[in-house]
Parts: sequence; C-alpha cells; structure tokens
Amino acid sequence: MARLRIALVVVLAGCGPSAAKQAADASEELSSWDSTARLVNTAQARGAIPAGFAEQVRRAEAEARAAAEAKLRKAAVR
Amino acid sequence: MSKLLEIALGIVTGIGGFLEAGSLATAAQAGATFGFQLAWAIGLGIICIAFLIEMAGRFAAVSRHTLPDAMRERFGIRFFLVPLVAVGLVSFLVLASEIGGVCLALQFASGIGFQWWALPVAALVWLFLWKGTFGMVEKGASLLGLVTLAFVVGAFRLDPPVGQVAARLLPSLPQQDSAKYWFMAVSIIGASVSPYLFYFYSAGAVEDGWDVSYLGINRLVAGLGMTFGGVVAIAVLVCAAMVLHPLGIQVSRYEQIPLILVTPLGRTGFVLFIASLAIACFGAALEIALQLSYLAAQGFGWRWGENLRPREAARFTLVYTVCLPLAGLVIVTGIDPLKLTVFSMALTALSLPVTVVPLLVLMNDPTYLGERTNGWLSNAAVLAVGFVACVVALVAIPLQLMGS
Amino acid sequence: MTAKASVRLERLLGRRVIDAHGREVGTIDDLVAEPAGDEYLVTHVVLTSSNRLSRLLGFLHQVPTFRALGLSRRPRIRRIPWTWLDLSDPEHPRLLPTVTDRS
Amino acid sequence: MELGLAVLDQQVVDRHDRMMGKVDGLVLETRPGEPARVTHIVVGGTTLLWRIHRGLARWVERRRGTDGRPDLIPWSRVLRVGVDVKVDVDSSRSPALHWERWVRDHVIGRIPGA
Repeated sequence: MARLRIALVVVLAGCGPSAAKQAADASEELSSWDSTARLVNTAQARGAIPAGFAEQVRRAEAEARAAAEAKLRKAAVR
Repeated sequence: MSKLLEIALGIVTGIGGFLEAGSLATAAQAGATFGFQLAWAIGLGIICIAFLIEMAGRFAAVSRHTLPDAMRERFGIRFFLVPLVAVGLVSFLVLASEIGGVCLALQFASGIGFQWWALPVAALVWLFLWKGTFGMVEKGASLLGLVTLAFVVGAFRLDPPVGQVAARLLPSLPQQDSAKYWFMAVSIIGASVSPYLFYFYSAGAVEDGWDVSYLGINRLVAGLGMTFGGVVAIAVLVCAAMVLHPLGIQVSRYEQIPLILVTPLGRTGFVLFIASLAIACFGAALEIALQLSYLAAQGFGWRWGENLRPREAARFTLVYTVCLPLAGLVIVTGIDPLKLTVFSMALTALSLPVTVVPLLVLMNDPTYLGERTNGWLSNAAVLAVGFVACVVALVAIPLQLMGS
Repeated sequence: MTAKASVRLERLLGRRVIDAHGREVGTIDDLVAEPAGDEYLVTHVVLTSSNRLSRLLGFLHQVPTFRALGLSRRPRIRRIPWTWLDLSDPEHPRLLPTVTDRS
Repeated sequence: MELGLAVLDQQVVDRHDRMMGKVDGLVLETRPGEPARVTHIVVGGTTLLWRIHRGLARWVERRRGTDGRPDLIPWSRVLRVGVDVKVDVDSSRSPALHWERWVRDHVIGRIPGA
C-alpha cells in the first residue's frame, strides 16, 4: 500500500503541469475574457441583457483576470 | 389513467427532468472548449442511463422492492454500506450543486450575490417537500422543466452543421489539452449517469405501485425519455460550440453561460436561460433531497413515503430536513458553484463501479426477477461505460486538481 | 458446551472457523435452517473462503459479463453439519476435535 | 432456508403492515450435540452497529450503558417470511421504533404542519 502511494505521488508529480503550460493556460484564460467582454458589450448594446447582468459578468471578469495574472507572475518566477 | 397518457407523461418527465446543473454546466464547458467534439460523451452517458433507468423500473415492477431495500437484504449491512455511502455522498454534493444553480439564476435576475440565496432556496425546497406529494414533485417539476427546450430552439436558430455534430457522436481523440478533454468527458458522463436518477426512479415506481403490466411502459419511457432528454443536453453543447468556441471563450465562470442563449434568442434568451436554470436545478434539488431520504429509510427499514404526513414518517422527513440546510451551507461558504458542480460530476463518474455493480448483481438474480433478469447487452453496456469512466476519472481528476 | 445457551446469528456470520489443530477451515457465510413443526432448526453451516479477493471474485461471479470475461471465480462453498461446531467461545468458533480429522 | 440470506436484513412489518425496521439479528438457542433452535428476531438497538464495527458498538454500549433495548420478537410471532417479514406485534409500542418516536416527538412533530 505504502509503495503504491509513493508510486502514485511520483507519477502525479511527473505529470504535473509545467510552468510553461501554466503560463499558456493563464494567457488563454485572459484572451477568453477579452472575447467575453466584447460579446457582453455587444449584447448589452443590443439590449439583449440587462445592465445589471452585464455588470455581474464584468465583476466575474475582474476576479478571473486577477487570478490569471497572479498565475502568470507565479509561472514567470518559476 | 390510460397507458398512452402514462407513456406520454413519462417521456415528458424524462425530457423536462433531464437537464440540471451538472449536465448544463458540463455541456456548456465542453462545447466552449472543444466545439462539437465531446458530443459522444453525452451520447454514451444517455445510453448508459437509459439502460439503468429501465433496470430500476423493471426491478421495482417485478420484485416490488426498492433498490436500497433489496441491496441491504441481499448483501447484508456491511456490504450495503459501500453503495450507501458512495451514493449518499455523491448525491449530497450534487444537491449542493443544484442549490447553487438556483442561487445563480436568482443572482442573474436580481443582482444579489448567490451566497445570500442559498439558505432561502434550501428552505423553499424543504417547504415543497414538507407540503407536497410525490406526484407533484415528480411530474410538476418536470412539466415546468420543459422550459429547457429553449436550448433546442436556440441551437436550431444558430443553424449548426448537423452533419458535423452527428459525426462527433463517435468518440475521437483530442488534438491538444488531453488532460482537460478527458476530465470533461468523464464529468459529462457523470452528469448523465447520476445515481440519484435511477434510485429516485425506482422509489417512484414503488410509490406508484407498479407491477409487471408496466414493463412495456417502463421500457418506452426509459428509452425515449432519456433520448429526448439527452437531446436537450446536446443542444446546450451545440449552443456553446456555436457561440463561444469560435471566439475562443472558455467557460470558467457561471456568468459566461447565459451568453449561449442570449446570442441566438436575445433578451428572450436571457429570460429563458434564467428560467431554465432555476427550474431545472430546483426540480433536481427536490428529487435529490427526496432520494437521500428514500435511500436512508429504505436501507434501514424506516417508515417512508412522500405521500405520508411528515410525522408519520419522522426519520424519513428528518433526513431531507437535515441535508437541505447542510447543502445550502456549502453554497453559503462562497465556493465556486461551477467548480463544485463539475467536480461533483467527475466524482460521480469515479464512483460508478461501486454504485452500478451491486445493481447489476441484483438485476441478474432470478430470486428477484424470475425470468426477467438482464440480457447480456444491458450488463455489458453498463459495465463498459461504468468502468471506463471510473478509470479515466481516476487519472483525470488528480491532473485537473493539480492544474487549477 | 454443557447446557442450553444462546448465540446471535449475526455475530457468527463472517467469523473464521479453525479446526482443533488451529488450521483455518473457512469463514461462516450463512446458516441453513429447516422447519421442524413450528420451529426452525439450524442444521448446517455454510463456509466460504476467508480470502478477501476470492470473496470479491465470488461476488462478481453473479454478473454474467464478469463470468464471460473470466474476471470472477465461482465461490468455494462447503457445508458442514451444525453439530460439528464448538461454540464454547462464540467469538472464536472451532471444529470439534472429533471431526477435525474426518474433515 | 439460508437464514442470513432469507431472513437477516429483511424488512419487518407489524400486524398492520407498518414498517418497523429490518431484521438486524437472530437469536439461536444452542444445545449440545443437537441442531440450534431459532428463538427470536432482533430489531433495533445497537444490534446493527455490532455488525458494522464491533469496537464501535462496544464503545457506544459502554458510553450509554445500554444496548439500546432492541426489540426481541419471538419466532412464534413471525407470520410470514417473503418479500418482507410480517410479525404479529403492534409496532406503536415496540422499542424498535424508539428513535422514530423520539424524532417525531422532539423534532418533526414540533414543526408546524407536521
């Protein structure tokens, strides 16, 4: 059992995402939010979504951006 | 009630009751990230759940036993504890996810943060169960759930390449990001094959007093209801694939999901999305909370029945009375409901062998089913999906946890 | 065992039975009772293997798919008469010395 | 009849067909050199806990100073063994339903509309 656990940890550590992969993920996340913002702006301009909801998406965007940027910095340090 | 009406009602229940937080979130994420490519996972999940629902109904109609009751008497308490704990734990997490779904719908509509809604929503679900009857919970929620057909309308409005979607019903290997791909695949399968679905269905068949004359209805309802229900989930995937995928938008927050219906249907789409999310998740929360009560009561021999007055089935009532506020509290903590949902679905996939193999042992036991034991196809199909999903989940979940 | 005593069936199930030489005979899986007038009398003890893996394989043997794939094994079951059991210590059932050499 | 398979863990219903628990245990009377006799079925108390984890059951009994008073129903009161086990008793006074009554009187019954 103990040997199995050690093996598992080794395998998982080996498969863990590299710094480069993490950075790529984070920048993908940022560009995803760029597109989201554009989509929300168009929808709001069309009157398809209420201003309150657009505001909620922007708040979510800000939070997600902050997290992704922190990840980018961390990846750069590594 | 005429049989034809019952079949129709059963299929409607299947359609209206299919979509819930898990299938909605996983299909939207998959469509956004991988386009149509993961449609096969929904298809596979539907085949598996249709077989399981048919089995649960057949078992109830022929043996007059509910599943937990039969598992306890057939396997003894120690072995029964394994599926009991697995199904209970997974169902509880899914319950929290559904409450989260309702709360988000309310947040989108009102602007008040979702955490604030968690306890009121849990209380409202509780009130419906406290006052309601089984028929109301089962049929009422599903009829209202037909609003989720909005996704099918939205998908057609977007004019998707039907041939391409159909081609993706066959599994294919990912070109990139395989860790994410397989994690999403198992989450989708877990969302379709939630054990609460067939446990609830079996309890319902016993509550409604099914006998062998219902076997034909059961087969039709399981097959057609789940297939049409699955169409709704595929429609969600198509909407996300058409709206979000070309823009490179990945669904990392719930707030992005309404856009898949706003783009084809405008303001109506926004309203329909909120209604769909709220009703589908509320209906699922009712069913799951009730199923947790059934599970405990039938496993331990307590008096049970949603049609009894609460004081006539006190411990049965106690289970949902305790579980609902606890599940509400999970959401109050402010945990990301989308992450919670998707993770619960992956865990469901992981637990499939434990939840499905005991069921298959029962389904092959002539002491319960006489001549009507399972055919080779149902055994093989369910086992194949269950074990493959579990093995993939075993690899994909740790990878996903490390990635985020 | 001299006079009447009572034992609990549920606490016997799953117990390992050893013979008079301390060798393991198996695990108590069930008790067989026959009707006698208004009563039920326990006549036989069903023993299975004590090995966890072979019990799991025996469990899976009930699903035809596992049988077809060879991923299961027919459980090894023996029946012995109830009167062969020495239950003077109900926590540690043994075979009576007189039958140990016969079995 | 295999007692573990056919009787143990079956649903128990009283003479009015009201559910009162599962067959958590069976009492056997042993006599030297003769077949044992089934004397009682046991419902409730710590019986089930003994089967799940012996140490835990022992601990609970020591802490609470009681075995939770399971209902010992004489085998002569068993009316039938089939889909469930029907017994000729009135469950409204059975100790097997101690917790059901407790929950009813102290929790659920206190909520308006119960």
